[in-house]
Amino acid sequence: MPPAEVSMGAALNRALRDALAEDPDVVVYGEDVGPLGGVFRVADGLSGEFGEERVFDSPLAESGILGTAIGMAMYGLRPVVEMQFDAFAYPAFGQVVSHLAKTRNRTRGAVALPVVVRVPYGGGIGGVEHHSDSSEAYYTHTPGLRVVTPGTPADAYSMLREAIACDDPVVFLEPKRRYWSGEAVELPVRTEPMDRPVVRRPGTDVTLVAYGPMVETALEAAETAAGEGRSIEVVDLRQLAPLDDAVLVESVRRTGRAVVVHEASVFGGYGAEIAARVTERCFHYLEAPVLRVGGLDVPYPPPKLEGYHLPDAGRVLAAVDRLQWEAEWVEGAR
Amino acid sequence: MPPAEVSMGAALNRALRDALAEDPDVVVYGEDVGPLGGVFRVADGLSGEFGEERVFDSPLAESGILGTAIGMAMYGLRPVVEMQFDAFAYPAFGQVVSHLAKTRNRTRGAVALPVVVRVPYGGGIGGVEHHSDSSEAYYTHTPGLRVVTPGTPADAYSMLREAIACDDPVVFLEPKRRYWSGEAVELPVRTEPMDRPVVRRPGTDVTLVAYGPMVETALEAAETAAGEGRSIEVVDLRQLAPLDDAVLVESVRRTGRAVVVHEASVFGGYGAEIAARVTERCFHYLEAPVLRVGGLDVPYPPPKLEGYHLPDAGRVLAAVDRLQWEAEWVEGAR
Amino acid sequence: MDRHGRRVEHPLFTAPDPARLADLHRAMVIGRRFNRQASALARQGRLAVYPSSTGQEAAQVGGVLALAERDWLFPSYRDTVALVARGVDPVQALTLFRGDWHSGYDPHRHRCAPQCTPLATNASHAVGLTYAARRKGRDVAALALMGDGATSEGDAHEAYNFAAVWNAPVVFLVQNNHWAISVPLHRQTAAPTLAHKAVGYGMRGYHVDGNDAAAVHAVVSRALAEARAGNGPAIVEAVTYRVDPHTDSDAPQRYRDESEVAYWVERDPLLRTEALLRSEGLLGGAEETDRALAAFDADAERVAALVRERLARQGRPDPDALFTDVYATVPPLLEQQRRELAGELREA
Amino acid sequence: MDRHGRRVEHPLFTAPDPARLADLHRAMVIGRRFNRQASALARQGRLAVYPSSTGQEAAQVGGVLALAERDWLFPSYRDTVALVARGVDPVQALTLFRGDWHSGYDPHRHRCAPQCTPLATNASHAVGLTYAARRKGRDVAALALMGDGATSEGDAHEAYNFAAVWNAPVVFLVQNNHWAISVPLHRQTAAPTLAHKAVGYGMRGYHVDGNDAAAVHAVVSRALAEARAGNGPAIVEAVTYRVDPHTDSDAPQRYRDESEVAYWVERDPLLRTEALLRSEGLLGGAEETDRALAAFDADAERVAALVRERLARQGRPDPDALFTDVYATVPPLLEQQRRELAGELREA
Ligand SMILES: Cc1ncc(C[n+]2csc(CCOP(=O)(O)OP(=O)(O)O)c2C)c(N)n1
Ligand SMILES: Cc1ncc(C[n+]2csc(CCOP(=O)(O)OP(=O)(O)O)c2C)c(N)n1
Ligand SMILES: [Mg+2]
Ligand SMILES: [Mg+2]
Repeated sequence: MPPAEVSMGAALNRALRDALAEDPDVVVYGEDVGPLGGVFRVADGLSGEFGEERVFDSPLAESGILGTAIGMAMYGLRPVVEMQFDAFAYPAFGQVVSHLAKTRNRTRGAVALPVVVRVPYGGGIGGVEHHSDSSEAYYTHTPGLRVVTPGTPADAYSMLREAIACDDPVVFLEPKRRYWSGEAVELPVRTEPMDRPVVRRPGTDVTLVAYGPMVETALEAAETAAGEGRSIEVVDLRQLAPLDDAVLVESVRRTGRAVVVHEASVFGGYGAEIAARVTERCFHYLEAPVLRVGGLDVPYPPPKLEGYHLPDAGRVLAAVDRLQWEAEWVEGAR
Repeated sequence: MPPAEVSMGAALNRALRDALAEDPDVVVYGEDVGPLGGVFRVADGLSGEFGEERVFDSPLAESGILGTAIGMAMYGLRPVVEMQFDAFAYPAFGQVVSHLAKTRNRTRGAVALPVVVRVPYGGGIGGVEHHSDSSEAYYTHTPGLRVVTPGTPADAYSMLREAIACDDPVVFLEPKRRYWSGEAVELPVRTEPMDRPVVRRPGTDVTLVAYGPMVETALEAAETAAGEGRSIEVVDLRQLAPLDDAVLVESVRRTGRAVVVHEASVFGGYGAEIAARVTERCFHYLEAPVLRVGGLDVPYPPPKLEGYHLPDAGRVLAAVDRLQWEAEWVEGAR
Repeated sequence: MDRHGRRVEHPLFTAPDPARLADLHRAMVIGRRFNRQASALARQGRLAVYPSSTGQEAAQVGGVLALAERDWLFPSYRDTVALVARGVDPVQALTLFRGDWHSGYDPHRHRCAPQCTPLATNASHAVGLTYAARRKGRDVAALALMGDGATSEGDAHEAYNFAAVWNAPVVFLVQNNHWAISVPLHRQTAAPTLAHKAVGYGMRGYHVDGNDAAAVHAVVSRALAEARAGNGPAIVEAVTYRVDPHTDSDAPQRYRDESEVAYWVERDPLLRTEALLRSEGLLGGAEETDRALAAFDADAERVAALVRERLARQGRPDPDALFTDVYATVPPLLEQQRRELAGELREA
Repeated sequence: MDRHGRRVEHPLFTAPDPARLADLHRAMVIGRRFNRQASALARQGRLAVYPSSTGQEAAQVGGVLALAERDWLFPSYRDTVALVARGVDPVQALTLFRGDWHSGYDPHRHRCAPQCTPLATNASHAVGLTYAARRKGRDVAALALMGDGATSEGDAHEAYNFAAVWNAPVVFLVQNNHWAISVPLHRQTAAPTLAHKAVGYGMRGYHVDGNDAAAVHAVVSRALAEARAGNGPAIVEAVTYRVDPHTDSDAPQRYRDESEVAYWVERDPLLRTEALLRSEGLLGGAEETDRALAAFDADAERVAALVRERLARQGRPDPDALFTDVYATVPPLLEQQRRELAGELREA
């Protein structure tokens, strides 16, 4: 019998449950993660199962949540805290940048902070303002943080387990529009270590770099392209920072073309790092510049307009088409 | 008689003074900007001159400072607030991203927020931890903010005047290590509009892109290179976001090579945007990949080690040397 | 008023006069109907979301009607009824929740800030605004609305403190509806009341029955008058209850007992003002009263019908709006994205 | 004690016993000498900066000596003397201000968090730590140090509130030294005292003469005992004064009057404990007392000499340290930067 479909939300829930069961030092808290199980129900049933000393609602204050988690980690717990939505993590930004990211370094390794900050992030769910930000660039530019984001339910499970077991602080970005995406998988599952990108779909003509919510979109684009005779390789980055670029560089050197896609605004987005780095490391292999597909450089739009902002397979393929497949292109561009 | 030397700090002070004198809606406040004149004395003498209704110390709370400035701007004032140091602006991050940057957009233009947020930023002054962050990437990735940084005293004066007069919110990054850098200039002065990069020094072989504290460093590198027979063009970006890339693209298409330099950590830094964008727009003109020179991907180091972190002219020139001037280089890289 | 709508005098606060009591009741009737209508539209998927304030109408209306025209209101997402009571077009007030745009009314026209989603962040805006008004020589006070949960945020603290130190004419009206989504008050604070928080800022704190529109109005009016007179800002805690789910996508059965809701439904704020108006004959004789109340109901129905109809008629927002108001003028790179999107749309 | 070091009894608080009073005085004598020494080194450019706590030794020492071994201390940048009193190596305690590294001691060894620069952010760390200790079945309390200015930060509020709601055994010791750099207290708060802030969290607030080491010790001891007993956290406001500039690069003449400093210098905390020890003969007869006090001075001189010498001897930190503790293991891209820097250094 093939394994049942598991949604990403259910995989995350199971990961929390298994971590709580295996390690008494794990605690889960934040806004509404107790009896309600979180507004996305990722903590569903956990406070009932593990008691409210281990899974509980805190006062409504993100900086306080982060700060107390730091204190707990100093004394040997492994707190997993939830920021209810991306934009509501900003009040905790000072604690994240000045303490969470730096404490190991400040103390020359004497104090590790194994804290996981779960952040439902990104758009596509028709949320009103402040409920759909893609904030990864703020964290990936901050040395000392691990920033990871799963693209599939199996990765969601495995990476969250790994994040909780990790001695570094992890910003765990959950692509909220994919909470309901399913995959047939037997849990518990362990996938590749989270610090390594994986090739989600092999291809030969162009490397499509994606992560989190855009992995599904990238695969959809690759599927469509395959029908049109173009072979797209999809690389899922998984751990955005610190980045291990080996898989990526190898892929682009092979295909000679690359597009990076994310939901966040393009300007100063994480895709810039990928484009700059890939170009630097693969310059003489590139047939065309690395293109970026992302959100518009505007505040996240209201629900009825978010479709114009968010990259879809069509936009990805349009970018692939611009990768100078014809020699004339080069001339035209001059 | 040639004009006297003016330091960047003095130029900023004069800009505040002139703005206060010309427009009764301008108010200046923050931590210690009253009688003390700010810890860098940029507000020196202003509270005495304009009274403590217009230049004053607020309670010690950055989010409150930003939030009240937003309210003031809603009612027609033009608040200029100071965040005492880069890292101490983080507690205000939520107000900056969710309100300051978005209010014009949220209200479809009905509410403009002409707020200037002055942030002494960057390192090089031997400051202990949290006093030397380069936080520009956090702001430049946030649509709705203008992010500017002057590289010279004349620009400091002119851009601050322009920022205060601007109807958009401006994050005004002051390169703190350059407060004491002088230039012979007659104040008041008006330089190029702040939203346009300028060529600080013309050259033919390579474009060196810099801003804020690194403008001086870039010019120093160019000077040294000139002695060695290499002609470096220095572009000072000035307004980092929204970026007008015309000058930059024109320059790189002409020189065929580019290096971008900043103090911030390279990974996910602002330089990635420049490298990605320039590559995309100048791909077939490039003789070599656009290289980035920046801080290490580590938390800002303690004073005695900051010299290893901060780019200097030597590192810039080393990057220029790696720009594949010899044909063999290409072969070696494969 | 007591629980049953009988008048109770208080030595410090002046009860609203009969006309004002009628206004309060009318605004609540409209507010309640509006809440019902909007909740229905959300269930039908015609609003993206709606955070209903059913049960809290007295607190919102009582507070808002205490403001002068020139004063400013700083509402949260929960306070659409407050906006309607302030005179904002009910359809424009729903723009946010329709998903057409982030805010649908002109803040300057009604002196209402956009509804604020990030908790407690609007409080310091209110403080700053009154500072600016004072500098411009205008006698403007502000009412900042927030929930019980929001008082835990650092932003609430900073705003309270700035207000007190600057002696700003701001009243912070905290609607303590007992829940912050699923989190009960005792997990939010250990203070005896939220009004006690005022002590730590050197300002006045008032604790008022938030289901008594007359009392809320009297207390907020007095707090505003004191604040205007230079006697400092205040926190007014209005004790009320969120009868509906947090929003239409909430699951309150997971965290609270129906009996708690029933307890509060019995204490419905509308029943109380109606009882007072009737028992004291403030709208005239029994027949006149019936007529007046029926007119309120009719007004409320008209508002609901208007909302239904105009919402059904409205088309999709124009995507070009995405680009026009990010900055004062559209910068070059954004202009390029605008052209690209226009091109995409033409092709599609 | 009164201003002149005469004993004053208080019905609620127990004065420290003679041995403890001697300890307090000794620690203050060392602390004062340390402050002088470090300030001198800063003036000579041998420290990057030093925020002296001259005048505040009683508040720091009184608080710290009230802690049990197993308890934790959460100091700010101002509290190096507190660290020394806690037993941290004085040279390691200066690592931050020497500019060698961000923190120089092992926090676990002395149960002292790294000195905290971003204001008030350490307060919630203290709350979290005690939560963890309780979960692990350990009876650990924490003392979080902050200044008067820091109480205005949202982080202070959030930490107070978490502590109260969680009933955490934390005492927040606020050293009200009247200034936050150049900003006087009345621009920081309109509250009658900073201890009043406790009311809004439902916790106890104590207001104590911060230049009276015995009083600070007694009050913090009691607050810690109450907190341990499950009676909740507390704010202790210790009223004291920052006699020196904010740091060596400050210009206090711009914002405060010398006469104010003189007023407080007269109320020097060291003079008071010394007067008490002498007048009550707590160190023995006059001669014994002189001898004991001279021994304290000698200890202090030894500490100062040690600091001078060891600081002079230390070399520059190894740049390789930049890379080793950013993550648990050095990730590939950082390893590459490490190699590049090593190459640069070899070439140079
Ligand atoms: C800064 C921030 N954090 C979290 C949220 C998510 N959130 C929305 S409403 C809410 C509960 C608010 O409770 P309360 O302040 O009591 O207001 P109520 O909804 O009861 O009116 C939460 C946690 C938010 N909007 N802003
Ligand atoms: C979040 C933050 N904002 C600003 C600063 C800059 N700063 C350092 S000390 C200080 C004054 C602090 O005053 P107080 O809390 O009274 O402590 P004291 O220095 O008097 O001991 C300021 C504004 C900071 N360190 N952190
Ligand atoms: Mg509530
Ligand atoms: Mg102080």
